[in-house]
Amino acid sequence: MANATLSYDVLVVGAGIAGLQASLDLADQGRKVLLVEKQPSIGGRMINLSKVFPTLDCASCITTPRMASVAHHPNIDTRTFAELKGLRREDGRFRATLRQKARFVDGARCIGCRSCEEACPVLVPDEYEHGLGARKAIRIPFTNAIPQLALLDMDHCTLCGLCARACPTDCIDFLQKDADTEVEAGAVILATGHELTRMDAKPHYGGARLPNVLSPMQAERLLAPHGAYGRVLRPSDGRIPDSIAYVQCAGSRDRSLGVPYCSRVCCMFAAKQAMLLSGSLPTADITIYYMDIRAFGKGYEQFVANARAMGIHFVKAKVARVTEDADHNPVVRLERQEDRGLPEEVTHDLVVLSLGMLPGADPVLEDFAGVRAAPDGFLESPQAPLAPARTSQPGVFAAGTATGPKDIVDSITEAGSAAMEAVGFLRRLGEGRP
Amino acid sequence: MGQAAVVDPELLKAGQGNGKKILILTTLASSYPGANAVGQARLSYSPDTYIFRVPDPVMFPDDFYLQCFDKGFGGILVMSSGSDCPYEGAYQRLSARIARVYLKMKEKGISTRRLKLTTICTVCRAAFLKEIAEMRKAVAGE
Amino acid sequence: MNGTGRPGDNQLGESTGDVRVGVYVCHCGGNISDVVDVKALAGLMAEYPHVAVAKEYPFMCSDPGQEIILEDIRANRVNRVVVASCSPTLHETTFRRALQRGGLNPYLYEHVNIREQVSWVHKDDHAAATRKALALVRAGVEKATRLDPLEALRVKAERRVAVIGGGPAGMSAALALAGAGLPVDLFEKGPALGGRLLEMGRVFPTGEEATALARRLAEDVAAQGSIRVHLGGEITRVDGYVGNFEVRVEEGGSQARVKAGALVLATGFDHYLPGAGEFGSGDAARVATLPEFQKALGSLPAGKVLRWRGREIRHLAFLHCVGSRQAEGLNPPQADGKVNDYCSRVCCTAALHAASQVLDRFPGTQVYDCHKDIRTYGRGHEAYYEDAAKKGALFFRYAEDALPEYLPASGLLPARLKFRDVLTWMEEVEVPADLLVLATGVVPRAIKGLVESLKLPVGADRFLQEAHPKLRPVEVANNGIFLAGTCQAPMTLDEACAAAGAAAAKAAQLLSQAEISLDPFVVELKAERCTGCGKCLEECSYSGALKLVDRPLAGLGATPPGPEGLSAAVIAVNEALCKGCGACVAVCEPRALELAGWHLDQFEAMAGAIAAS
Amino acid sequence: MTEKNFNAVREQLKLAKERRGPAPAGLVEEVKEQARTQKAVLEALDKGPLTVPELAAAAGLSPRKALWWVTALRKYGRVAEGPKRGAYLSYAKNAEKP
Repeated sequence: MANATLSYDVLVVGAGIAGLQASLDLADQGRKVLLVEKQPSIGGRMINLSKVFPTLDCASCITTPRMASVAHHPNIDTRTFAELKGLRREDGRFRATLRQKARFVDGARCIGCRSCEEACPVLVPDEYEHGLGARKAIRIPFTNAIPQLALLDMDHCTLCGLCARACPTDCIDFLQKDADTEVEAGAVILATGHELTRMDAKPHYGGARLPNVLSPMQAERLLAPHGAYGRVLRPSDGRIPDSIAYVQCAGSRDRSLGVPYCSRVCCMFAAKQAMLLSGSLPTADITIYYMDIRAFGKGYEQFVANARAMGIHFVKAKVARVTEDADHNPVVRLERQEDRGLPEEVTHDLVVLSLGMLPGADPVLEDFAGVRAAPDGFLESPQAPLAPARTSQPGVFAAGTATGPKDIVDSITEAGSAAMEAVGFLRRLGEGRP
Repeated sequence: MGQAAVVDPELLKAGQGNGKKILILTTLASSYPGANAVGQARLSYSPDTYIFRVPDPVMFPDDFYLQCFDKGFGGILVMSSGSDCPYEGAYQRLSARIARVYLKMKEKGISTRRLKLTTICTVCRAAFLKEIAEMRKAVAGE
Repeated sequence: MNGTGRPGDNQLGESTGDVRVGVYVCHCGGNISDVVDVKALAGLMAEYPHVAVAKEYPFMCSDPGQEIILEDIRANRVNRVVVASCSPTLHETTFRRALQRGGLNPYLYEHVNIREQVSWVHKDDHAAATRKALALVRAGVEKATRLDPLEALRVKAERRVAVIGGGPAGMSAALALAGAGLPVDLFEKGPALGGRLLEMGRVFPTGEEATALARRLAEDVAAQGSIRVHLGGEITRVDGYVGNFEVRVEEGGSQARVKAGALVLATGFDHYLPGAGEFGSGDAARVATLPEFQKALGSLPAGKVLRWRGREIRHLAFLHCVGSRQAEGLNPPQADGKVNDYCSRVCCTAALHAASQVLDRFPGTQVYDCHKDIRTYGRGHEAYYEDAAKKGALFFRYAEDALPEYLPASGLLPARLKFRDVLTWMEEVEVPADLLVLATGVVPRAIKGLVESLKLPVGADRFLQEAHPKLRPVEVANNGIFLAGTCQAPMTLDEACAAAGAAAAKAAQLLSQAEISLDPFVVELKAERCTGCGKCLEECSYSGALKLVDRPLAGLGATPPGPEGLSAAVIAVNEALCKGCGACVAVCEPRALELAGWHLDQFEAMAGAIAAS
Repeated sequence: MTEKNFNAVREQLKLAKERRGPAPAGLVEEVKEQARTQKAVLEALDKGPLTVPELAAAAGLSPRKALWWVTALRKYGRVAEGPKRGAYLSYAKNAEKP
């Protein structure tokens, strides 16, 4: 190889809250970290939330400072819009192939001014708003994205050139190509996160088919301080909803979906969203249909008690299906468990399906020497009771939802533990006894 | 990109326009980035507003506010970090201090509407604009 | 404009020498210059007092832009720099580094935001935007002329960590720290390492023997030469502050003192002990707590029916939420007058794990489970619930508005648990219980001495209070003290071990260098101005950051003579404990206290410049 | 100020078109359709603020589409939220951008 391969102490894959925290916990100990994120911004799912339970801190308020610390840390190199394409072990170190996806923008020259975005004539449903809002074909991914660099979605570009003409720094490069690079590292932390179960995983719940049946992330964007609509409206016609229902376990605790486990966060985010909804729509009726309320974290029980006290209805019921009437009002067919369980139908303005968590799709794991997934699909942690961050491969550690559903605080804690495992591994490596 | 702005030098030397100046005290952790978010969203507010950033406005003594009124500021908005303030007890101390400043303002016959303590987070764009609009009204009413 | 002219203030040309400010206005490629007349701005600033040069440039942050500043430092003897451009959150560090490269102290820099807070928000009125930018840049120059060079604070730190508590979390933390190369003192008040692991039976989700895990951890600890284990000692006091703690421990009749740069608290939990008669407790043959049952379960020989204290248990009932999720007005209050309104997190899974083991090994025993909610949230936990249900356990959900009632055995009737069952439409049921197992919750271990000597924050639930429940779960407000495991909240074993790792990570970061580097933006004292009035002490939230000390009088001009004329009280600042909020600055009339980098006279001058613009 | 090299942009676009081949299927039609819809929406709002159902009727869109359009136009400063009317918000056109 003519090119010298960049070398790091630790490669952290995934820049959600777990990856950010693990990187900081390593870098603050003087370790050199390469943080790789496949999305165009760091921040993961947390930066996309409205507020967090149980503190009701605004999610972007408390995530952006942490993102900024990572971005400015002298010991952390960050690559966004980059994917891990391969990882192998050689002479006791890990070698990774990274694919830098083309942004079609020169990152060194872009000043984040959005002139290109203003000029672009193509509107595309905005993935950051989960389809509720719109973006341009070239855009800064979202207001507090880090880095503040534009990126062009070539699939929606007509090559009209208006963006290039508007750019004050001539930074748009329509000819940019994906580029692979090799890096090496002594240890690896996988913070590859999670996906949600598909909206149509339970077709009888109407997800992805009925316009007023939303995913939890769409509901977050309804509630976020500068979300798609800037307020809570229902997507079918922009009406301010008066009756909103949550269907719990709509993607968890269900063997038929291959998700027999509990997704851990849905009870709490439903209670949180319900509280926020009742704050912005004081007269609205809000109901949570649930099997068990799992408010097990610190301060969570009291949080749910507050939600009940605010008048949120918690109804223990089995939801059979969700249909809609002629005005697109979702109709929930259910059996209450606290009453004589006769089937009944309740009409709401808006229904949120509390989807479950699935392992974050990461194709690399398939050819990833020695790192196994458990039968639930998440990374196996064979030494779980005492060393939960260890995977089946020495030197590769896991943090956050890579090893199963987890809330933010548990992800942060585990990230610290993964960082310490990596530090210990590096020292043993240095002493020649990995 | 538009034309580079050229402003008549007389307009610059003419001092302020019609409005009295509003001083806005913001925190490094919350309200200063909050003010930036307003700009990032290309929203707009009155230009007679001057933003200072400090670790926490709890550092300003009572006199600081009174002197600013003496110097000619029409209003002062104190945008604190509130409950997510990184400093223990700072918000309580600050609000106690502002309460004392109110008493002194009353003694001096300065309308207490010209000073307001509020909390602004890093993405409170609407609240930021609302506070400025309200303070503008308060200042104009003088 | 020349400051407020208080005697002794940072008068220009006095302590700062010949002040020569360089002002640089950025166009931001049109983002600023389309709205603000940058040429006029630079032109007017060039005439402003103390400004040596004022320039405008399309991209100040670019390499050629920074080079302009470096050239002016070299050739034009610029010694203060003001850049008017985007938000300081984007490029303040960029320009501070440029100053450093040019040989200037990086803190002799002031950043003026004329993009996010001027051109982007006032684009419809170019004159007003330019006027505002001018006023802000003038204010920036006023501040810059009053800046002092700053150096990062350094506190010498003991490169050693004291871990208090020798259970799984304490041992894990000690191992992680030793793994990172830090020497550790591990304190366990019991006779052996292991803590609660020594009495846990089998652990979920792997089903391993808890004592075997404890042994493995203890062996790993023993194999680490850098961990000193203190067994059976009583910690009598802990003093000090970040970098410099001292743990006093009484070991075998003698006092030992151990120095440490950081503390990891792994003081663990206690099981909730039911009150006398609470759900039949006290009837030892018929009512057991879940921890008692778990501990004994492993050693009970398998058979058709479970035998407990000589009796056949055909009907075994578990009751959840004993000592947890208590409701005011329903449950009798605890010793401190409050109820335990929190969820203990681990008991649902532990109960179902036990139920599933019973159903496996004693197929003739009927298991009943009486709960409010089943909270088998963790990885593999739900499987115990499914397994118990599949093997025939019957589940009841008691109504939350009344406590289940324990009915003792009488005549031919066995003991029973009576409640209204939500799942059968609020019917009143009586569940037979030859043995009733109370799934008791978790309460924090009492550590009053530590809490008092270290002034540790304690939450309403009596657990130690983390700095932020979401983002900083293993830190407390006190610098240098970290929380590992169940002293902070109820946790499973793997969660406690993860928290231990996270706490170790924080301690290791703190002690990664011989000196702890602290932000320079703390309170600085001009001792000659201090009158010893002590008002600042009342204003300070950080215990020990400020204190009154005796100083010899000579040379303290502002201090009134003491009665004996020998010494007077003055304030001393402990920079390691100061967080730099500035609350004390506001009440210090003689201005003896100032926040480094954020002096009041700077702000007064800035306000003056803006008012005069 | 950087001197714009429009020729360089043109040259790049030509090469990019050669490299990519024709624009993704339907994209050009879609963009044209978007331009028409945007015009229809803005023209409908010329007569004064409208709620989403009113706008949908005036511009010949489904209410769902109409909401998506006001959301998009609001984000890019062409439309602003107006007063509430019943259970709906109204939306008004912003003054034309310079």
